[in-house]
Amino acid sequence: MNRRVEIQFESAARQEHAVQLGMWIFLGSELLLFAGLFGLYTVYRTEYGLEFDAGIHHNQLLLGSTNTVVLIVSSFTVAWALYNVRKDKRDTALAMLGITMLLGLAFLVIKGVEYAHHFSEGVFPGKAYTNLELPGHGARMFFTLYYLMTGLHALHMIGGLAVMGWVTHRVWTRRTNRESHTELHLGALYWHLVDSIWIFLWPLFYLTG
Amino acid sequence: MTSYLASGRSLRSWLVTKDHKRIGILFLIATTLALVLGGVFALLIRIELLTPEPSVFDALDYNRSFTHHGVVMVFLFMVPVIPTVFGNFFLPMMLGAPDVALPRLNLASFYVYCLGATILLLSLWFGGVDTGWTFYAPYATTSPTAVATAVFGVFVVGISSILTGLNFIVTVHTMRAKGMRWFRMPLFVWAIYATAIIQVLATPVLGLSLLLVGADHAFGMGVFDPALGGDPILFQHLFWFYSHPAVYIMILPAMGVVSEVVCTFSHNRPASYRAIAISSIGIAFIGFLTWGHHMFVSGMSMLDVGAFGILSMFVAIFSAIKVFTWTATLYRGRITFNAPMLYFFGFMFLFVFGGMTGVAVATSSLDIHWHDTYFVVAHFHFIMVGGTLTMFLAACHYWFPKMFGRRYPEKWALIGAVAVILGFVFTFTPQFLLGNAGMPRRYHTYVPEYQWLNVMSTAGATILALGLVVTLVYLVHSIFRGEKAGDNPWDSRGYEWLAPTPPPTHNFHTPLVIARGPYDFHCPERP
Amino acid sequence: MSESSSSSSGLSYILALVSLLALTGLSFGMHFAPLGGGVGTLVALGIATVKVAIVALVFMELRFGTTPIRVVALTCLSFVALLCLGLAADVGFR
Amino acid sequence: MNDWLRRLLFLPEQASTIARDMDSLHYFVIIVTMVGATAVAAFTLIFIVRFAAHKHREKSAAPDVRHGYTHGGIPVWLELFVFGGLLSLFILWWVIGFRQYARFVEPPPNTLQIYVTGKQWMWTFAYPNGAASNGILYVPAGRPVTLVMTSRDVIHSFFVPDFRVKRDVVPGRATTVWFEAPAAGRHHIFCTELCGVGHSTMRGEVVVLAAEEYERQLEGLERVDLGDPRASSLAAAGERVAARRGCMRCHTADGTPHIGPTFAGLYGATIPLEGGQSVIADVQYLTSSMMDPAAQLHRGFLAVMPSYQGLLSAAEVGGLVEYIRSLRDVQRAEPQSPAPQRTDVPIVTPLQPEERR
Repeated sequence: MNRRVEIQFESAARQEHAVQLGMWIFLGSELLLFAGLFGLYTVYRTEYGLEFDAGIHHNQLLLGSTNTVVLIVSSFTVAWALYNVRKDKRDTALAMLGITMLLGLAFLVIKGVEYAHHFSEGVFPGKAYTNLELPGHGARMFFTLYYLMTGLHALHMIGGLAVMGWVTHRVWTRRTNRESHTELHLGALYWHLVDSIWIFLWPLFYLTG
Repeated sequence: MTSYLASGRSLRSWLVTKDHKRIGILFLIATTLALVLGGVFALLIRIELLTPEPSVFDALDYNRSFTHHGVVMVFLFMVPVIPTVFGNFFLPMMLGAPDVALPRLNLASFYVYCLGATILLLSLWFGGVDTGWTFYAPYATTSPTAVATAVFGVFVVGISSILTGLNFIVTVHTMRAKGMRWFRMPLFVWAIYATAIIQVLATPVLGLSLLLVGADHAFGMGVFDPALGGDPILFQHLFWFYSHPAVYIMILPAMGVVSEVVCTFSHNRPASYRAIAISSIGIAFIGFLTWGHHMFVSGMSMLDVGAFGILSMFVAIFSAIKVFTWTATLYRGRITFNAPMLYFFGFMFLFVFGGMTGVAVATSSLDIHWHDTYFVVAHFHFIMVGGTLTMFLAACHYWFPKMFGRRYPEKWALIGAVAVILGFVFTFTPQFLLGNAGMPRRYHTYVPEYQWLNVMSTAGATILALGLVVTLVYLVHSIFRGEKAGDNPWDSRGYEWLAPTPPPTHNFHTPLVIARGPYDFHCPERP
Repeated sequence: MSESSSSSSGLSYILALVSLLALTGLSFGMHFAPLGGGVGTLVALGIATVKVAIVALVFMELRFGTTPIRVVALTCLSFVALLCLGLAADVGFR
Repeated sequence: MNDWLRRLLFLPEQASTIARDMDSLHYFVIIVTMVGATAVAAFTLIFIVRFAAHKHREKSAAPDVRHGYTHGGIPVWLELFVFGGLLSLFILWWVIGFRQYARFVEPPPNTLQIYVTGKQWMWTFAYPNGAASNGILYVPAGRPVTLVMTSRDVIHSFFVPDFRVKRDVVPGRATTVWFEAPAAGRHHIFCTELCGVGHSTMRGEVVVLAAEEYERQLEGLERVDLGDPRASSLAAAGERVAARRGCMRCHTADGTPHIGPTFAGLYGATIPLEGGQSVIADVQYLTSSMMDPAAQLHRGFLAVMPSYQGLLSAAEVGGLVEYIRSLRDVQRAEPQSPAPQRTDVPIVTPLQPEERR
């Protein structure tokens, strides 16, 4: 599968397995990074149920749902790109990677619009929170967690976009090809993880009020 | 073939090396520096505590000293030291592999560690930290010191820890030599493997909670600030979700070294290989279920107190299994007594006493009196620091011939070991009694009746420091001037001793084919 | 790992996309259904779990993953659950 | 025996009713662990000496060829005995320890309540009769006392070694600790949770006095400064606090339904919560409802009350709680009646953070 087998491995299959396993472990620890925030969300929601409900209703369901669709489609396109690289269809793969990155950017833009809207209402995280419509600790905590979780997720999106850009460049220059596409595979795994986390953030912040 | 030490002598060849052995040596230098630094902070604390009233420092400097002592020792020395030094150096060799699975990541881990350590130490420049290594909110979020810098440093060091753990798990899964079944792996490998699991699962949670404290401190996020609706107890939950398993990150690799040392020098199979191997994994998982025993007096729910109390008892059983197995391994062995064995004896003493006092503090009602007193300080220094430090030193001596191709002076080593172990016991036994008497930890000044125990403790710390200095001096000297060592001076059956001394870059001239267990002393050295 | 056995077929990707979008629509629709707060939350999280399972099994090819990879995935998920439950247990029974 | 062991282990005097019990478990655990640990260390040492390599050669003990130099494993009965015994011992400790813990932590009914505030770096105490003291806590001998504790800033921990009691003092929450000191005496109070540069100076003293002397002492103390020097008790002072802080704009004292739950008959009642559970309106519930009203919301009432976190001193909180407690026997006009569901609630703007500090 790979052109080059590093000296420490006895076979290409072993190397491929090692790299994949390493990536999955990395994804696992990324997931546990979010786990702490999910834990905090669980606790504060138990504590401030009503105010969390109000906060969820305050968020713009339509924008959040659009973002969900955007990310799901982008997950598909990146998987489709990998599928096409394996089939040696470079042009389709490049197109799919391009769409993936555009969708990723669109996600961030929509997120930015939402943030801007929140800022205009005085909905800031922590002690900067000045919204009078939803006073109280619970609402403040809801939006603090909202900013922390979506913010950390957005940082991961930016990271994912950088990886995608690099992979696209490699596909473009034919260094990532049918025989050797580990980096595309790993990048795609990362992208799917970021998508998966959003799939959970969506009901938690937009849907279940 | 030239040895890894001789293959390229330029500084650059060391700094960009992908050889696991050289990375291990780089980590040895870095973590030893951390040990020295943390030790200096420890001595400063002990000097201040000679008198009940303020003497050398004011309260803020004292608080900075014990915070930096804790942070440096925990995050820069004890958590990384054995995995990154001896794990890096010997794990691939014990598996019969030419290197770790992901050598570039391995080097990256070293530089991430250095970066994190630098940021952490920069916090000293920006005014230090005075929150204790536990960074409890809301004090940590309101402290006027450089909390945000320090927690960011710890976060970066945590990334290094995750990368190392990830690398080791992958290595164990994919790099075993032909014939190396799971139950033929050396026990040190099992221990490092179990450690790596904890590192990967727990460190991200610590990283996140520290980042949140940093964000609370820097931007007033208020996640743990009751004035903004946060719950400070939640920080303790998140913190101990990592930091209790982190205790096992520190002690499991030490237990791995114990297994190697005790089998090699008693020339005996472990009394039960499977018991030691499986209990390592058991500790790794049960260790995650006991974090609440750090919070018995914090106002946690009664349900959690009960549950965490009994789970803590179970984790002690796994450690007990190991202790009994090691003792039984000595039985009818053919024991060579030398510095590593002396350290082994010191370990057993410290670990068993420390462990037993651990069961005592896990008893919910007794913990009420002991919590946050010097009893707890003495307990975790005995078990965690004593265990890790003695086994770090044992490993330095045991593997010294393989790492540097030379011998250390046995007489000096025994003197150093006696000083370290006695010094340790003299430092911390009085602290158990101080805790019983009720002296709280992190106290800059104290009531006069505690003074003479504190003076004894400081005297012990001086002996300990002298022992460590002696050890450092003769070991460094031996690296350059020691007597030449053969390939297997201890007559061990460990696979790492099959490599030439010192090992060449890719460890073995011909790929290993394993046909015997790592402790089969009835078999010839080369099967 | 050979190509033919270890990667999803084109059809499975498309089916996955369609079912993900359908589940998203369902979840969106359930938002307006008159369910109690608790039930609605459970349903939404249940649907999210199914969606993530589809992403993992098809897009991330966990179906073809080796045993260690599956163990890694399961362990990490159960630790997320452990952390959330541990925290909730304290607050719920305080 | 008790006293000898206590001195050997450097334990402080046993000045509370629970100290002796805790110490007995302490001796049991420590003696067993020390014997066990010594035994393991001794065995290790004996084996190292007995099976030294040079002795081996002298006795020319032929190694067991089948197993190398091994002993063929530990007999199963020994393993079962050791680990079964150890596990039962640990579980025994856990059972005793947990039962003791529950007893030490849950206050008995009808204790004397004293309100404690921890702040950097001082303890303050407010007594039911309206007296107050800093640093020195006066308690009567032979009577159980519950301390209701909260913090103004960071986490502190209230520790009296002689009583064997300790509890964290957490901002935004009320924690309790109880003890009964049988005899008069003076005892150290330490703070055991790092709280800043003054941590080690945040000490105090418990002064246990005979009952009549206690009363006399309290008379001599300053009154709690709740803005009313004439208040005859903490409850009376609390009534004024309730008026001054605007509590009575939404709550009533005579059982009449209003925007918030009435104070009449509230103390000790079972409160149905929004979301289905219920809670007993004890000190903890009342305190946390002042600090964080929405967290456990009385069913049928709107979440309109602002937080008083950081606005009320501990003495004021104590006063309010005592006031509500003094109304426990007043009948409610219409028990459990829902509040008027109005949307034009005359509220009560949330306070800005600067004001809170």
